[in-house]
Amino acid sequence: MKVKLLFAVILLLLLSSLSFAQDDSAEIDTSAVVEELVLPAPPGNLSGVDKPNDHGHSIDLSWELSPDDGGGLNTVLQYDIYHWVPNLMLELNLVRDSISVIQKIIRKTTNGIIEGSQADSMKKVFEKLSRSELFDVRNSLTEYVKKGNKGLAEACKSYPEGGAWLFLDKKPSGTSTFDHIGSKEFKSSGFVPDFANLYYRVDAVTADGAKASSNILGPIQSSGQWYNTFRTPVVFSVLLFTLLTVFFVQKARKGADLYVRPLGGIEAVDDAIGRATEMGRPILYVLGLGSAADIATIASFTILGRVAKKVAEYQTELLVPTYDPIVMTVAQEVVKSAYLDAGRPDAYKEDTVHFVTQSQFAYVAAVNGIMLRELPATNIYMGKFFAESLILAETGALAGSIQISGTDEIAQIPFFIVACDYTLIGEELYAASAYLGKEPVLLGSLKAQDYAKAAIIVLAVIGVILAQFDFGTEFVNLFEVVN
Amino acid sequence: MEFSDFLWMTCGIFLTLATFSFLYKDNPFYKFAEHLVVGVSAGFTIIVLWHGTLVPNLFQKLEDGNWFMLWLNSSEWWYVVPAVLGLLMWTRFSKKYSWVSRWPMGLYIGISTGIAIPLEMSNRVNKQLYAMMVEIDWANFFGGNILSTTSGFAQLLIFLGTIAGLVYFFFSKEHKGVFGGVATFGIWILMIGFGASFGYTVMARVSLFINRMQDTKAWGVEAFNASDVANPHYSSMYPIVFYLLVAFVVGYIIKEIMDHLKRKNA
Amino acid sequence: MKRQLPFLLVFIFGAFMTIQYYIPHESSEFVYTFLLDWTMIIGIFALALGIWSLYQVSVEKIKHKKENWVYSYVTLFGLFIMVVLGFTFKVGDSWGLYSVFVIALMAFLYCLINASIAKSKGLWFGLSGVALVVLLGIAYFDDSWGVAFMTSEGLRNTMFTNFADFVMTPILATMFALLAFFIASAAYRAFRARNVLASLLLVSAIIVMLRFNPYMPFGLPELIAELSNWLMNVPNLAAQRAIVIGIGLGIVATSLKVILGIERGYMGKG
Amino acid sequence: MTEHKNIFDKMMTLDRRWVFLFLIIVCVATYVVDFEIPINTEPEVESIFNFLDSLPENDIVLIAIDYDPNNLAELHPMTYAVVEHLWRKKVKIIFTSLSQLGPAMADQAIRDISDSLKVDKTYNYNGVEHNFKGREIVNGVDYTFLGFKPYYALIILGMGQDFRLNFPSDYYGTPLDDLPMMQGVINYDQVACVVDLSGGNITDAWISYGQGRFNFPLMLGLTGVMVSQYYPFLGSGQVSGIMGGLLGAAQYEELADNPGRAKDGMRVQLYAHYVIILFIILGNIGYFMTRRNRLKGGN
Repeated sequence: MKVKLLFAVILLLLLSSLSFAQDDSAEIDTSAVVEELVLPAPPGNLSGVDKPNDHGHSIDLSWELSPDDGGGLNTVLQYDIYHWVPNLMLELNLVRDSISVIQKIIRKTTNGIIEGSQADSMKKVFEKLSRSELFDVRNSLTEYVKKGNKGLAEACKSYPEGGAWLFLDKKPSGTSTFDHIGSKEFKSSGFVPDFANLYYRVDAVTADGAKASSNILGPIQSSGQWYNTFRTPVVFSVLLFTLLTVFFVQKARKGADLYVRPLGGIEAVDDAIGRATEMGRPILYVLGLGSAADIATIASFTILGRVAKKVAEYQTELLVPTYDPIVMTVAQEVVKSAYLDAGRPDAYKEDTVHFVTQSQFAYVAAVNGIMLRELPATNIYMGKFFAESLILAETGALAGSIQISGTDEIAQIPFFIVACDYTLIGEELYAASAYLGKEPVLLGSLKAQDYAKAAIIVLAVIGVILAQFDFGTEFVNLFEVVN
Repeated sequence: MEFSDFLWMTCGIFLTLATFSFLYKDNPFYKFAEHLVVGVSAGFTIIVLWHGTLVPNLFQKLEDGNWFMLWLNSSEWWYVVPAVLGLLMWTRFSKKYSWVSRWPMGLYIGISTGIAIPLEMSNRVNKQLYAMMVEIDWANFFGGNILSTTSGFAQLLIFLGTIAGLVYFFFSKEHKGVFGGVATFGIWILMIGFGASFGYTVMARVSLFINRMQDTKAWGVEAFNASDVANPHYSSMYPIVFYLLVAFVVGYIIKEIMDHLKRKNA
Repeated sequence: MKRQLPFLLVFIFGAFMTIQYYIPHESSEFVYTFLLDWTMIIGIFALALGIWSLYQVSVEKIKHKKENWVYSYVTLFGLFIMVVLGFTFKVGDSWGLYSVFVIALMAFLYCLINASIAKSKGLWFGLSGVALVVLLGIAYFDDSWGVAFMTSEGLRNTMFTNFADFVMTPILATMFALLAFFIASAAYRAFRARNVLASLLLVSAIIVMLRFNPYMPFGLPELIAELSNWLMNVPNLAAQRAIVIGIGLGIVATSLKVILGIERGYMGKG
Repeated sequence: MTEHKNIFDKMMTLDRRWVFLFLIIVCVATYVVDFEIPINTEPEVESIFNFLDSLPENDIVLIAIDYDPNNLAELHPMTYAVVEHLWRKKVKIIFTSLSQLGPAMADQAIRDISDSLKVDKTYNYNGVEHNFKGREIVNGVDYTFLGFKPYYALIILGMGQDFRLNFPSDYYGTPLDDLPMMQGVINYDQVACVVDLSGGNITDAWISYGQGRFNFPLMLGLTGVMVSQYYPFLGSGQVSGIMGGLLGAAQYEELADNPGRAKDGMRVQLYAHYVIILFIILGNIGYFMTRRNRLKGGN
């Protein structure tokens, strides 16, 4: 094992000495050629800061445009951005390359490697190793890179000796900023060490290839932050809203009487279940195409729970075809415990909630089939819906079912409104579970939502009035959220 | 195009027609297409998720470990954790231990709701609130045209419409008096918006059908492109297959009409 | 343990993810991406439950000879064919006995299903044994195709892509295209000027639908085009913004209720 | 029960399968039967057409085919209409394709249009008959296809200096200097205008880096959903004309009297929309008449 590691390192050093020569030649500032060309004026005053509110490994650069960009000779075509890296970085990059070659050999995806390339020669060496040997070499090389990366900050101190300028990117003329977003992955060749001295340079380049360099920026260090100040407005909103919710929930617990205005779609649910019982036909509940990670689907689970309980009491049949396997498992739990609550655990059947397929229109085809063959008395669509909303709702109408829908997908609301008997628009979907349960605690949170809306209206009105005056812009800017 | 490819294409056309037959009524061909696509798409999902996610995101992370060590000796051994959580989901196969599956479910729901709170607050509330605070273009209030979408009037209308829409969504206040009036204006704005976006979508939906017609036409062209030098495989089998399918479809339609008339007479 | 632990997990992870949003540091990001990876992997493991459910429902139908039970075979065959094709690939120039292998596999499956439901179990088990021998024989002796689980050759298997392109895609695209008809029938059925709201919906939809209609007199076409543009960009924008804000609050409220354990209806009890 | 139904009841409660049947018949008929519908042209498309039509022979236009096969349905008809119009008028074209999946598709389109140029045609637009003899379109004489290069913003800027900077040779590997039509053609200064057909943000680069710096007339062909967000540029004069979606393409075809895919599609679209509106009207007549009858009966 040690022998192999040694072997690999020797090989790498060999290769690195080879490619260093290449790197140097690639980096030439062909001054011989440049002399004959008309040099543009260099970009000025290159400055940079650690990118604010990020995970580190990034520097924001800015410079003044070259006088020949957009004026003067107007010859500047683009800016080339360079950064200085120590030799250790170049060496580590080679090790990273060989890791990726080994990775390719392990995964048998070496087809893309060009014959005669550096990767090809590495491939020839590594291919003779067995699988477990490959893993060993890979892991020790990874370990080597990991350690090497820790030494980068130290190596950077040797500037300007023992390193080279590396081309980063090019930007079209007229641009005067560049964000150098380095990788935080130590395995990636774009890795930029935090808390290490970094140096940058920007060249103005003309169409003929003449280059003029700016001042060298550095040393400058990047680091990650522990708080994103851009998101302060969101902190306030979330905190305030949480306090409102908790306050009204507590108030409701103490027994305050909370009025809620009736919603047509909600009241229809009870009638619809009664109707299904009378007709002796099942109820179809569609949870939509959302995964259990969508809050609309989670809201739909709680509605399903209430519906299932009533269904169990009335002894009607319930059909819940699902699109996502996790949604299926959660829905099974929900329905099962609803039957338990209703005191009829024996009436619960495993295939009440079943999986169909995870493909949008195949799922629709299957649900359409259920509607036309089982002829449910009521279809309830709650959750996330996309283009299929109208197909479902129209087929349901064709089968003569009463249809109640609710979604937070704005683009689909019109179709539900047109094709269904009752539709919960956007927010009403989230309110529905509180309405159906009539538990005071849940109604409390509705009250909080109302107060939040009132606050938004008040703030918007104040904001729009202040926005008309110059002194008001500061107030308005308080609300800006930058990504 | 080789004959086998043409047969596949014919199969696609047959399934297209079978699916369209749903518009008339539920029938054996639609049932066939429906059940087929459910199975095939489920199989397709398995394969795509296996090769696309399970292999790179789990198996390859643990590939240098050994099974007798439970992969704990692999270099990224912590990927054993999600695998174990995934396996806990499988306790649902048993009646007795199915409650264990609630742990990964709790984790899953916790993560997704936790992500949603600040993100949705920022994207849907804070950013929209900021967007509402515009400086209204008073100098260009009617913009020379009452239907201009950038004039001050339009900006003001958007602002008032949004406020009214918000008022409509109040749950704890009855829609009465001035409040009720604003809410009514709100629902009007909502309905106008819904109508417009319904009408706007019609064109895109009809395009989908045009696209199906084009595919069918391409098949018809393929069946008769004997003169096309591009197809050295051409044989008389191509039009025969074409006519067979056409005859079959026509035959089925005639049968349906006859059945219908019979029922009507009876 | 049964009841409380899941809710505790919801609270811990929910609270962590909420706070994580404000911490850009790489250690918080590492945990974030790792947790997202977890959810993805849990989801894939859950797919096995889903497929099992699909299989169960289909076999139940066959077993009890429920209405349309024959079609359940179509579903099962479609499912298993895709899985087999997705894990196999062609090695040489010809497919060899591959088709026989696939057919033998389907026959094996058919016999097994029947063995589990029919009365004469022996016969069906015998037959499935024969099919098993055939397919194992082919798998052992035929070198013209191979099996790959850890590499993705299966995705490029032409049989697999043919099934995807000429069986799955046409049906899915056609299901989508049905919308052209349903949008018509929905409009016919629902766009009646019953009251103010319905009339507003109706009128604004018709105006937008007429936006490119050439057969109209007196400069009406230009007016309608402009009006429809206005409807899309002014009232529609206002409506969307109001709904978006409401939905945002609804989502945050629901998530809060879930994390704080006020709303527990999504988790079973037994 | 059925005897009591009068015509208005029937209008109101028509089985929707009649709607389907009627719509299918209309769609298939309008697709199969080749007839023309008038298309109302809008000023933003007219300005593109008029500008291109006013170009004299041997002028050069740059057409950027910056979409990929996803947007083919909406944008391909524009390519066909514009290129054929220009070639008929013996205007030369430089093609670029700055979208990664675009070049193969663009190449196919160029060859298709070349084929259709081989036949004689007569077009009747602007009240004048234009007779065009069929001719062979020659690569390097009538057009140059530069192909794809990444970093579209830089390419757009680079072409402002010299086409040879980023494209020393064309898509087929011929050096640009060996192409007859490229003799003396250095940069945008020798190009009459740029037509950008795009389904994504390359359009923004053409506006800010191309038109903004080199000040050539820029015309856009966009997908239907993109159109509304680019109208402001039309007002500010940065963009000289916009074609939006299938409708925009159909308008160009109408102006050039060269009905093609877009008008075929619009024919179906228009009559499908008519059918839908017709049924809405039927339903409403039925609704009002039955309500009136009921009210009368009540009295």
